[in-house]
Amino acid sequence: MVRVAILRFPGTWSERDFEHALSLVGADTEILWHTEVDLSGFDAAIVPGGFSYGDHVRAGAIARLSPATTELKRFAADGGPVLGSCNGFQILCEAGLLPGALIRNSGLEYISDWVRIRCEDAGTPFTEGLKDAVLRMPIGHGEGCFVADPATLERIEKEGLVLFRYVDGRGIVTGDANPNGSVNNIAGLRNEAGNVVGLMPHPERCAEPILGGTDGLRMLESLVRAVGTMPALVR
Amino acid sequence: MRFVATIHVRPKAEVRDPQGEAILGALGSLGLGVVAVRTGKEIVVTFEADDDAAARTAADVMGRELLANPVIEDFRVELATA
Amino acid sequence: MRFVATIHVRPKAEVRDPQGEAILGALGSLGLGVVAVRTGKEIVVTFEADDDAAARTAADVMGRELLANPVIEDFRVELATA
Amino acid sequence: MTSVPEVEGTKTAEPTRTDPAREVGLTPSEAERVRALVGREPNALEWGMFGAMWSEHCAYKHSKKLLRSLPTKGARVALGPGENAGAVDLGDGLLCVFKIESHNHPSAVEPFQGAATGVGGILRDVFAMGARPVALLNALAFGPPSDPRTRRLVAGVVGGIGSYGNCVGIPDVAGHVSFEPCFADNPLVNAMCVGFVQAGGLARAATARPGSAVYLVGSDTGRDGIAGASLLASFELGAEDEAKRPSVQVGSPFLEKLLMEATLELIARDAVEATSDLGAAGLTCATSEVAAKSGVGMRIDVDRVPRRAAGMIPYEVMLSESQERMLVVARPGREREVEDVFRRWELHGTRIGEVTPEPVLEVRAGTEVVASLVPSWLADDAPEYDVTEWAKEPAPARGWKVAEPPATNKIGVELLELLASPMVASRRILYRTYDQMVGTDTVVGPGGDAGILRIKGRTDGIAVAVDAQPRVAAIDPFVGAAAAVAEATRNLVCMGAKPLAITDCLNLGNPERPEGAWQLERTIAGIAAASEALGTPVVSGNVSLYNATRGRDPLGGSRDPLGGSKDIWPTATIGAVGHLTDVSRHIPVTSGRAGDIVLLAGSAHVGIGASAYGALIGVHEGPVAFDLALEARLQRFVLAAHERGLVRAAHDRAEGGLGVALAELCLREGIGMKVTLPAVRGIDKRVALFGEGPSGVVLVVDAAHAARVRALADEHEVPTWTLGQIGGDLLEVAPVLGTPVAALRDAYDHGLPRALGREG
Ligand SMILES: Nc1ncnc2c1ncn2[C@@H]1O[C@H](COP(=O)(O)OP(=O)(O)O)[C@@H](O)[C@H]1O
Ligand SMILES: [Mg+2]
Repeated sequence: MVRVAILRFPGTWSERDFEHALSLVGADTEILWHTEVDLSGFDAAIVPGGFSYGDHVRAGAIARLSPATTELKRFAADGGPVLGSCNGFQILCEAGLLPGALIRNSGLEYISDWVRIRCEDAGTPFTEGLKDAVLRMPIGHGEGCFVADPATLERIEKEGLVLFRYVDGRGIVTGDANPNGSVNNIAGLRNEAGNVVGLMPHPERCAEPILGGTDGLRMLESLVRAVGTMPALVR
Repeated sequence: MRFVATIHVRPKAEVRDPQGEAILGALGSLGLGVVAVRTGKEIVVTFEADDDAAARTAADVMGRELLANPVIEDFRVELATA
Repeated sequence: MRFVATIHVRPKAEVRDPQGEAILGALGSLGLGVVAVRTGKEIVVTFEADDDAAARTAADVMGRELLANPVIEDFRVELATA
Repeated sequence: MTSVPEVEGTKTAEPTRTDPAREVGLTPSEAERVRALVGREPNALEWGMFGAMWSEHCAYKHSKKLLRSLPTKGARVALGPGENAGAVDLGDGLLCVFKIESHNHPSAVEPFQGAATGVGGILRDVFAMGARPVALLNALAFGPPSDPRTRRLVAGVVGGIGSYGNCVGIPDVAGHVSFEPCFADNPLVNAMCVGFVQAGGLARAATARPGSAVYLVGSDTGRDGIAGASLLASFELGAEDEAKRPSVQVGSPFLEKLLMEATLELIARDAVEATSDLGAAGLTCATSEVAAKSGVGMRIDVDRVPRRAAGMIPYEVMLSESQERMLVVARPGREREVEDVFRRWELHGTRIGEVTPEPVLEVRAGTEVVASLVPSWLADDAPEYDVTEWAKEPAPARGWKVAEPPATNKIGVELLELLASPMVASRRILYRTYDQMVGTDTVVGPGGDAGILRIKGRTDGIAVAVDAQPRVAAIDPFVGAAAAVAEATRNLVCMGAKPLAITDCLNLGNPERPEGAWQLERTIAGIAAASEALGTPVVSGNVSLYNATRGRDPLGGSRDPLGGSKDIWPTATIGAVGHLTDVSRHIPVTSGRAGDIVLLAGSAHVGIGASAYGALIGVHEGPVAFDLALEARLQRFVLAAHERGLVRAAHDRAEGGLGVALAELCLREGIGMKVTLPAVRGIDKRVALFGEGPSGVVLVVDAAHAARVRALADEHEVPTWTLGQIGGDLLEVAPVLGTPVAALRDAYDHGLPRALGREG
């Protein structure tokens, strides 16, 4: 069975949502308190959404100093699959596991809504078979505006690190489809190796028909499939 | 010795400042001839250090490790003894 | 004339500062001898005014009317010519 | 997370020797009562404790007697009023815990923090009982949206609610917003929280036993809000606001989240024997209430309470209303475990004393005894006033009419105006800033007639709604309050849920004035009558009195004697909880399919006197009336029809009348309909379209089921009118209007942002 660690920082709130969603794809999960994180023996790690440390200083900034982040970096460097959603994405950026930063939404308000994102790369454990798929997912964030300096942005685009972009119903990148002012409509990224993925939307909130959608389930199913075929070394 | 460091954090010039933009819009309506607005944070930290040099180093660490994100922000330290 | 006002906004002394509390906890883990933290905002406004006196008045209006919440915050203006 | 006290802050003066009772807000006769109970002259701290505990906010002096007339029992009631929150039994050992609370005055003084800490307080009431909060709701009332003050209040209040709920991670699933001139100075901010707990895991305040250790956990105690809520909410807002301002409390939702997790863990481990949140009157209230309810005493040492400011005196510590604190009584022998749980959640928990057998609340500062009072004196012995002794119905000239309806307007234009009006238009720009989906239980969020939550691991679910009817209540507080109960429960029914129980928040004016006393009496009578008739007992609630403007017409004119009066309109906010045996089989929020039949069920007797349309054209007048028996039959009929699978969609007729109800049905999925108005003798077509009245539900049913639905209605003695059919892209109401659904959409979606000046 696939074993997935779900990290919990003070103020994290999507950990139980992920636990439930991952149970739907048959994964075995464990929620780990941030001071007690040992990822050896796990096949993947999730950094869920929430307001770690109340989002004080910057979203994800204080979590970066936690021992969990050190262990997460080790796990990622060893090739372990890591998914950060919402506050988890912010933490991955703050920790330097993904490039750029997430600042206050251009409208200054928290936004809870459904968006569409287009997947640009199937080469990560979370997006197998999803290239060019348009996924409908909920967002819930106040600091989801992705920014990067021009050089970094150029590198991100050139190396194909953009994993998801906000798009309209036809799958086209438009200003109206962008909920938070993110540069180039960037909704999610991967690292160079492809094992670390971050996105602002919440796949765990759309894993059952009764919640209005199942596109998030496709990412979690991808993980379970990918882990099953991963080289033993990494696992 | 006890020191007070005021650490000023500002978004880099090339990074968007949505809050500053909003304030610019709002101040515009007050008719005060405002042409530009940038927003920043200041964090006033009271702390113990052996001497001035140690205090400055400590304040720099605070700025670098936590208070400012080098990807988008710059910071500046003002140091005083308490 | 063009002026630059830096308007420093801080929670009043008796008002709780949860952000400062969180930073205190975080800086504590860096082992830097931190004993207290208060946080504030600074807003840098570039604007036109006829003279120094007019500029000061305008900056005070900005602080009072928009930038600081008088119920829980105090503000202080630093004024310079651009 | 403790700091060395850095600030002195503003010292809060203890009452002086000259007239301590008056200074803490007690009347001369109340002071006499205190002296008689205590048998000596209390000291300054003791006066302060009495002042806070005997304030209107804590003691319900003017409402307690009347509140006893509310029906509070029922087969599904697991816990009625008296604890931090009430509870209903969902079956198979699961309880649904819920309560509503007001934060009107704090929000008037500082909208963002006032509203935020209101959410914090209601969350603590629910998790203090061991229930995990699963949903938040809020009911708000503001002045005219064109008023710049209203815009600031809306931004602050909505921002504060969102910032707190989002950070703690509790979804907002339903709400209510009114805009009426009478709320310009005194907004209403009512927050409701719903949680779940296994019956065996319910925690109580009434179960502390002698010898047990008492802990204070959460935020350090500061000088913020010394006796703030207790006093602020117990008088009218007035010129003294400025002086009261230092008492603004700032919330920390981050700390609340940790406090919630720690409290729930301690209760789940059964390591504690009693818990209580610290709200109004702070430590004084929590210690005296836990002790009084448990029939024990308590000895606490204020010197052990962690402080945020230097030099705080016992008076300040005992009356501080610093947010995010809980009182926890550990089970004997479990103290280490309790401390470990606090530590693990990175919380500051301190043992401040112990429970004692003799019923005395003894407050020490080190070795010195600084207060010694019997807990029940504070918690139970405040006087009760019988407001009916001076209640007086005001002169009946309470209606007003500026003009006859301007007959020149096209009805289609009026419908668009109504849809775009702040009374009716979509609230999406407000609730979009509240997280609606965290927790992954939200099946239907804000925007439907009620919110729906599933319960993981079970097939059933709940529906929740909150409503208020101030415009009706201004004419007749009895009918207004009853109509609010009916609307909240009818909203549940429109989602296919069976109403179980309600919680009520009474927002009223000054009960010491004859009209205020009368309004209080009639409002409670209206709730009692409706909850009796509809079978939904009251399990919890809150009373907020002294809501008043500063005695001037917020619109600056004298046109509207009601909006210009000193007190707000008497507003009962009703939160309702209903049950769905199969949550996947709720009535969906849909427009229906082309060819479906549109019916009106219930009553077609409507009027524009207390309607949104009336407000648009300058009419506000009675009479208003209510047939509660018909309402009960209507609700039973809709549920019966749904049970038989006959209902495709349902929507209740509310603000804006039938016309708006039909338009809102079209807007759900952007499908039109072609209907005619119900023919009722003596009702003009405008009134039929825009008039309001209780007991109206629009049903959309498959054409093949229409006859069965009508027969079922007949069985329930519920009148029905067949209005027409779903289809096309116009809302056609023959012969009065035909409006493209796209035009309805524009009016409805952009009405509120335009009214608030956020869009051109
Ligand atoms: N209008 C009301 N209807 C029914 N019960 C009420 C009402 N107002 C208050 N109560 C009940 O009285 C008790 C005390 O209320 P309150 O002082 O608001 O609670 P808390 O101290 O937890 O804030 C609670 O059990 C509450 O449910
Ligand atoms: Mg309570």
